[in-house]
Amino acid sequence: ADVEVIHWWTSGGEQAAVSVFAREFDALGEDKWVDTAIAGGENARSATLQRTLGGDPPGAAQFNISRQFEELAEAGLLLDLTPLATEEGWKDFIRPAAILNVCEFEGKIYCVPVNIHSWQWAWASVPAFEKAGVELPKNLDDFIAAAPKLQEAGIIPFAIGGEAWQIGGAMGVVMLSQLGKEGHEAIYKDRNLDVAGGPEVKHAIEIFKSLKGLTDEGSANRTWNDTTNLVIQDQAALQIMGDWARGEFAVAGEKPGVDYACIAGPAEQPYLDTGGDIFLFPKQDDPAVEAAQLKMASMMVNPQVQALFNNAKGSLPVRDDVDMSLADDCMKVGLEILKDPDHVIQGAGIYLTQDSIGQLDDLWAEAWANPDLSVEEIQQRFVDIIASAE
Amino acid sequence: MAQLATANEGGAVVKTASSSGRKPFRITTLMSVIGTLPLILTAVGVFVICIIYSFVLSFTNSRIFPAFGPENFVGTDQYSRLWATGRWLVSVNNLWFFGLLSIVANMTAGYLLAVFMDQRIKAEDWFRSIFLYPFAMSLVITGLVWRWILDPNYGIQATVRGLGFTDFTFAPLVNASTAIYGLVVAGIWNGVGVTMAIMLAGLRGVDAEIWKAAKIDGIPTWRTYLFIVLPMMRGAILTAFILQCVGVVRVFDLVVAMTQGGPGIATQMPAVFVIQHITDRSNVGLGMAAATMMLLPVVILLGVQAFAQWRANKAKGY
Amino acid sequence: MTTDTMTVSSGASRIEAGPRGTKPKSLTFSRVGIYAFLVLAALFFLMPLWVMVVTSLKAMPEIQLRHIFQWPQQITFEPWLKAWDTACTGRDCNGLKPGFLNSVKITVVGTIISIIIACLNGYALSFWRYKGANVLFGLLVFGAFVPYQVVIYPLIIGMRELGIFGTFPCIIIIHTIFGMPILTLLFRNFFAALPPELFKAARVDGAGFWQIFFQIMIPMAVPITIVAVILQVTGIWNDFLFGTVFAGRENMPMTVQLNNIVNTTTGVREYNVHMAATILTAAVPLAVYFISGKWFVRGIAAGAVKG
Amino acid sequence: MTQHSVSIRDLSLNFGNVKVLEHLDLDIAQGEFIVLLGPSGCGKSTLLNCIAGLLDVSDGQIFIGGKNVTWEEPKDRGIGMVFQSYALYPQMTVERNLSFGLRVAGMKKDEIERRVARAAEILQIQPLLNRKPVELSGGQRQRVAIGRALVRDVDVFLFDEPLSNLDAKLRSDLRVEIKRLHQRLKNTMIYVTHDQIEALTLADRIAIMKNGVIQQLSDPHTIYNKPVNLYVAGFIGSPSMNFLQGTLDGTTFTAEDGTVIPVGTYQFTTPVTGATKAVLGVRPEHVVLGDEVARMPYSTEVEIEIVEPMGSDTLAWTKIAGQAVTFRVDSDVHLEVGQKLRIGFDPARGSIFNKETTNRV
Amino acid sequence: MTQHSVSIRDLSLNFGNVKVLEHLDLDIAQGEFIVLLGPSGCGKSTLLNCIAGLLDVSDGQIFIGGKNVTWEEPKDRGIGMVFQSYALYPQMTVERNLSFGLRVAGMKKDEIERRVARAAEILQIQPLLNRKPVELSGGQRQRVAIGRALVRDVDVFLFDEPLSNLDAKLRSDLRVEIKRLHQRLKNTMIYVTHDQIEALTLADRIAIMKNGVIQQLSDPHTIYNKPVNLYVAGFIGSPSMNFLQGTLDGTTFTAEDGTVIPVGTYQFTTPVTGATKAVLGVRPEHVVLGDEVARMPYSTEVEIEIVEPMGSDTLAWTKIAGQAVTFRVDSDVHLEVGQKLRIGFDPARGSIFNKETTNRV
Ligand SMILES: Nc1ncnc2c1ncn2[C@@H]1O[C@H](COP(=O)(O)OP(=O)(O)OP(=O)(O)O)[C@@H](O)[C@H]1O
Ligand SMILES: Nc1ncnc2c1ncn2[C@@H]1O[C@H](COP(=O)(O)OP(=O)(O)OP(=O)(O)O)[C@@H](O)[C@H]1O
Ligand SMILES: [Mg+2]
Ligand SMILES: [Mg+2]
Repeated sequence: ADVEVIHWWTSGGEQAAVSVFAREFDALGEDKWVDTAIAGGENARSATLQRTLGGDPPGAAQFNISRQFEELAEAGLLLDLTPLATEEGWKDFIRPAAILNVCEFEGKIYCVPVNIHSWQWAWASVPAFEKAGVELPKNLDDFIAAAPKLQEAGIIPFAIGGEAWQIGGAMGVVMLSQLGKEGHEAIYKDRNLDVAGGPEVKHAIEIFKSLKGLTDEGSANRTWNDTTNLVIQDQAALQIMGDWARGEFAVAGEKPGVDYACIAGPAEQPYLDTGGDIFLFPKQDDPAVEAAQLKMASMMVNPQVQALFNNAKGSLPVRDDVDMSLADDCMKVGLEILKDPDHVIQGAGIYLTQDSIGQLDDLWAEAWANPDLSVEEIQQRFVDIIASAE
Repeated sequence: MAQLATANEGGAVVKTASSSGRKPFRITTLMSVIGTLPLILTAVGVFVICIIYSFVLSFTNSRIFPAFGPENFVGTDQYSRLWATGRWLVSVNNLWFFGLLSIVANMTAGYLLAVFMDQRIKAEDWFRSIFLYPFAMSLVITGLVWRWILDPNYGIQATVRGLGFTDFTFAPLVNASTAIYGLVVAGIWNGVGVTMAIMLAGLRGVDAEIWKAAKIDGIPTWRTYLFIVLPMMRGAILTAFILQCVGVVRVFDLVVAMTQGGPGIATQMPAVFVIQHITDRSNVGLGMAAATMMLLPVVILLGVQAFAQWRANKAKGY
Repeated sequence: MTTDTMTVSSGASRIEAGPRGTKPKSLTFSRVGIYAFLVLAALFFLMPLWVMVVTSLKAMPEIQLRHIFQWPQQITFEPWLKAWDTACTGRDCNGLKPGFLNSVKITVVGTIISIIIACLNGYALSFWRYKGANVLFGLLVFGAFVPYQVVIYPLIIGMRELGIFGTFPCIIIIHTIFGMPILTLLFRNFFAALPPELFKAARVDGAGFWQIFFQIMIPMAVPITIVAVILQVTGIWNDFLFGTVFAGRENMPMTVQLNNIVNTTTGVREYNVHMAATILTAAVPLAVYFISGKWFVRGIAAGAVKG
Repeated sequence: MTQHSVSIRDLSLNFGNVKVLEHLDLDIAQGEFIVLLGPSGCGKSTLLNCIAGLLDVSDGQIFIGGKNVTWEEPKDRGIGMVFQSYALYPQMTVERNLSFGLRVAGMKKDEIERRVARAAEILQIQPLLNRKPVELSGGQRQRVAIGRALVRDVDVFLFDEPLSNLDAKLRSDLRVEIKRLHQRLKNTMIYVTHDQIEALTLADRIAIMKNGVIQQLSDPHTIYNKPVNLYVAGFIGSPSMNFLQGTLDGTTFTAEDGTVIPVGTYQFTTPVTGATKAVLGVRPEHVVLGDEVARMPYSTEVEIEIVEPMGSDTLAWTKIAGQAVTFRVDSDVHLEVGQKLRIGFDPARGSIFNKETTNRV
Repeated sequence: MTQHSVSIRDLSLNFGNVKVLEHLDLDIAQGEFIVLLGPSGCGKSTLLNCIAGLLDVSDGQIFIGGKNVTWEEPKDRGIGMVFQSYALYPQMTVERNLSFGLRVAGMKKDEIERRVARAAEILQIQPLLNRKPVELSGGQRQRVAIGRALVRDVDVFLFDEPLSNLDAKLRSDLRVEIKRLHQRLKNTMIYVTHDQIEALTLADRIAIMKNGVIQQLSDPHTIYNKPVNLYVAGFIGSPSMNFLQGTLDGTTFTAEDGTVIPVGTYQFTTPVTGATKAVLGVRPEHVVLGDEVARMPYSTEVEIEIVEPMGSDTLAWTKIAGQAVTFRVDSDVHLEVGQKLRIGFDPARGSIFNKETTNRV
């Protein structure tokens, strides 16, 4: 049967990755992968939700790791993957374990994680730092200390695009670099307001505010890859961006360690969150389609497919036993960190509703754009959001 | 009246039946109702029901999907949260500011262009097409291109600096306090052609003799345009104004494509707020509360107008 | 030019000294000003198009130089071919091409149906007003102010109940609904400005609701129909939101592919391809504007200007 | 009842609260040419539209050909209608304009052709049949509009100011044509106009309307010479009737300044007792000068104030008893402003109205 | 040259290739009331607009008050103009309508007030000064429009069909008012109309135009009684002049059917030699019946075809020498369709035209 898949993988690299899935699925037999690409996660997710509501759901749909689909599961609109997962023993090989927990709702599994992306990376232009005569920073405090020299050398110290999600993401990274796993979980998971109002958060906000002074005036509305391009061209020294930025450097022919450096954390003690993409399978009337959906789910976690897919996508696989010989240095660092569960955290999106995440994004965006907001005020509002989060 | 009596010689006839009886149901009325069935369905079935639906939803804590369970009703919580949300307040302010500025600017520019187009110029067709074509472009594209042009590193600023004016600064989108002007410029670029066309049609509809009278009175052309002709174009102005209002209230694509509401939340708009909350932010209840608030001014305006009309009709005796 | 005949007589002309004939048209200051203003305005309006065209003709390395107003040093039509034919929009790498026919189909059918319905509405509201018709019309105009997204959920549910969600008729109905307020307003104003005698004459002639509509009113409504066509073609062609939700997979319009090309968030941004795709997508409404711009103004004069 | 072609009984029509027509009765005989004459806004068109069925009456009944048609559709009433703005269907040729109604009714093709040919022949518009209305002159358009009523082969023709949009010359030509048409077809015609020349020349009977009420319904001669009230007297006649304000006592009329005008020759319709405020009306063409003055019951010496030569006659403005009076003389008579001369008139040819009731006495 | 208020020399005007006016000359004396009369499209408004400076002439000169104003701005020509559509500024009160031009010219406040007050007094519009145009009747609007010309205190008034939008009654009232205004102000007036009654009653001299050429420029009496050509003869007079086609030989006119009409009493302007195709024109009011017939050089027995009572007179249609003829009789005379009677006329009061040149002989 035909299984229509909605996803937002429309760029060159993504397209290659999604083709792996499609090829492998088609190769399984009579079933067929029907591709519906809609650029922009927001657009694609909306389309999935709305079509599901309209009674014309796709056979499979890409989502981010988050609580966005809880309600779909609650409403019984999703195919229950538990029997398949039990049979194939997903719990045994998918790691870190947290990533599968995301798919669990009231004891049942409703989705398939297919890759891991982490936000906690800083990308530095090696020539830029050399030109300014400073060492590559190991943490953010180092970086801020080195910034004046970079500026003197005519280099933009900190590259960022002014879109809310870039700012929010970067702030999350700054925050985690200060809080560590414990603090992170205390705030988002346990809603500990003391920690939220504590000195680590305050320092994180201070760093965040000083980063603002290190950007260029073109940052407003700049897309993230245009921003990355500044680092590639050595006009800017450092960008905080998720591991997907690696693809940009690769395409530009840059070599890790020589032309650019990836700094996990950025901190001496780096933590990585386990964002990434998942697929869920809306319930269908046709049993043939349902069978095909299960086949597809199984295919997606298949080790060979995982290897091919993640190599193409430049992301980390969801299981250990895959061949990642093609991975570059940065990726290998990431894989290494992921092996230690103590350094793996769950993104805020797991603990908070999309609504609260959005409120945080708004807060960081406002704090970024409005220098008049004091650190105390920002922190107070942060505490308020955490307090009111569901 | 004596003459009338003679006209009435057949008075014996049905004179007693002074009433002509009930008006029979006309097949044409039925046809009219049938013919406007799509209208009825749309007006009642879509707009009324949808608005009521949205209104009811705004009292629930619906997240992704509309939820009407008794446990979902949360009273006016969404409204209190809405008005405590900084971003919403900024959005509302922005809408007024953006709306007023862009409508005024659009109408002014549209009228000005129309006036210049009215000077029996050569190549009128060309100019008209040039002013109109942006309307054919979707706002998404408009936003994208203007983002480029206003980008300090690519666009006008960079180009002028490249010419040697290294101090030249023109980057409205970068600054939270000026970004909204960037939106206005792009909005005008997109929509002023239609305003111009409407105004031009209005200008051409003005009685030629008014022009002659003004010339004989020795009234300078610009004063004639401003003080005599402009007040005569109520229909054209109203049409353009309504079109503008609809566009402003719904402004979404342009903001998303140009600034994504930034820098910070400086260019957030109510429509963006609503749409984000009912889609990605998964808080339909709050989104619907915001949508209801957006419709409020329109309801008030229409209500006032209907009331005024009702009063006027009553005074006239309809 | 003097003549010596000073007596009053008809026939012979006695031209005297001083100005005669047409006032010499020196290229006056104001004339120059008018053209200067118009040309400047035109440049302002053309600037984005210029940027788009120029960018679409450059190769990527040249774009990275960031001189967005500069004519390409080396013209390449590659981006155009790519945008049309080979750009990837997800797994399929067929460019904009596949959506084109869908867009045409949706636009043509949607425009025709929505205009017929709006025309019918305007006609009925002008000539066959039944009780409550004006209230209905008021509600409709009110609907013009509702952001689309607000009414999407109920519409989805409604379409689901009708069993046509995600089909071609569904997207047509949606476009008809959202085009209705403005179009109905246009047609109503147009018909209201027609002499009512025409309608009366037709009634005396025995024509009924439909006969008057089809045989008398539709042929008269050409000017305003052109305005409606222009507005509706632009609106439907540029729609993205309804296309993704209501059209169904087989009927996805071109804008979905354009969005996929332009709004991809990862990977290298091929601005030249983006611009080429943008121009290609806008080509149809642009053509409509350039061809019928003259009638647009006339049509507006016929219908929209009278309050 | 059957002898009446059109009968209107107790007709009322309101637009909302505005009463345009109130308790109006009117009977029109078979073949009669009735003209509805009145100032703008008096309800002429409204009445015509009610007869045609284009407006729903508020109360009352309408009979056409003896049949109660109050609630019939316009097409079933056996009427044809011609409008001021011609109301030709702009996108159809003349031939299709004429045949539209017949085709709508599903009439046979050869019958349609026959009728169109006949109408075209009557109206002399055969060469125009393939043109569109924009290609016609005003007069031609009006002829086509009449043709459209003609082909319907109906008993009653309704005209709503059919000639108002035409220039004077054409108007008088078409007026004659309509008169000829009526003589030839002999069907009932109801004709609305505010041009009194049209009314006087065309009508068998004229209905003078004011504020939705018929003031007088009579043949043109009576209307012109024996107007029933001040309104009709002032409305009909151009230049209009001269009115002298004064008091009537028996057979003497005393103008406001004391001038006495003997009105013994006047035929009173209602006996007047005692002194009554009255208005004496004299038509400009009934004022005489020269030899004839001697034969008039009343004459006086006046000074000419304005002279208006109108080609065939000349109009002079002067004062009698301190009140403005115009009189008409043959254009051969040479008058000058400031000239003094003697004029006179016979009250028997004038009209006297009670000032309060405004009715003729 | 200075004695002329307005002089037009060799004026030509083209719209592109269309020549509307060609080599037109016209001299208007100080204080004269000139009416431009002609059918629609003959160029009357165009000529007026040229004088006002609203159109750029193609060739020729225009003098106003002895000054060459060919290239002057309208406001500097010393003219005021009144339009058919009134052209009042709709959003301004009457007072501001009157004063707007003066205020724009920067005139002193008390002078403006004085002028407005004077104009309002002359036109009797004082109570209307604070109203807006929409609140005025047609006649009041037209008065305000005249007032706007009045306040400009100019020598020359231009009127472009100022009364065409009014109904008949108002038209004749305002006509008299304009006449009075002229008598009072004594300034030059140029008045465009296509209503011949207006032309005949108002004008000192009438210029009859056709296709941009002045056909005849004379006082109303001459125009009416001695038209210079067939065109003027047919254009002036309502009902229009009867034309009999025939041949003129010496003092005998032989109609086409052989009927002989002696025209010995006619005063020829140009001697005619030999038999010439000619047209004999007789005005309807110059046809007599009854006793007077005997005194006429020509009389014949005719049958009445149509009778049009027009209130003050009656128009009858018949045939003389097989050609249609109308004649006017007093309304007292009772005529019936089909009635036979004897009528006659005196060719001395008629006009004879050369059929080829169409000029009067
Ligand atoms: N649709 C309507 N709604 C309200 N009032 C109306 C309507 N139609 C006409 N009237 C009013 O009814 C009255 C009579 O109008 P009607 O058209 O019958 O006048 P009329 O005698 O034909 O005038 P005219 O000579 O200007 O045609 C007028 O006062 C007019 O304002
Ligand atoms: N702007 C113009 N362009 C081209 N032709 C014109 C223009 N204005 C007038 N004409 C033509 O010039 C001729 C004279 O027009 P004009 O308005 O002077 O006529 P008129 O005598 O005033 O007629 P009316 O009695 O209808 O007002 C007409 O044939 C008209 O078609
Ligand atoms: Mg009427
Ligand atoms: Mg004219």
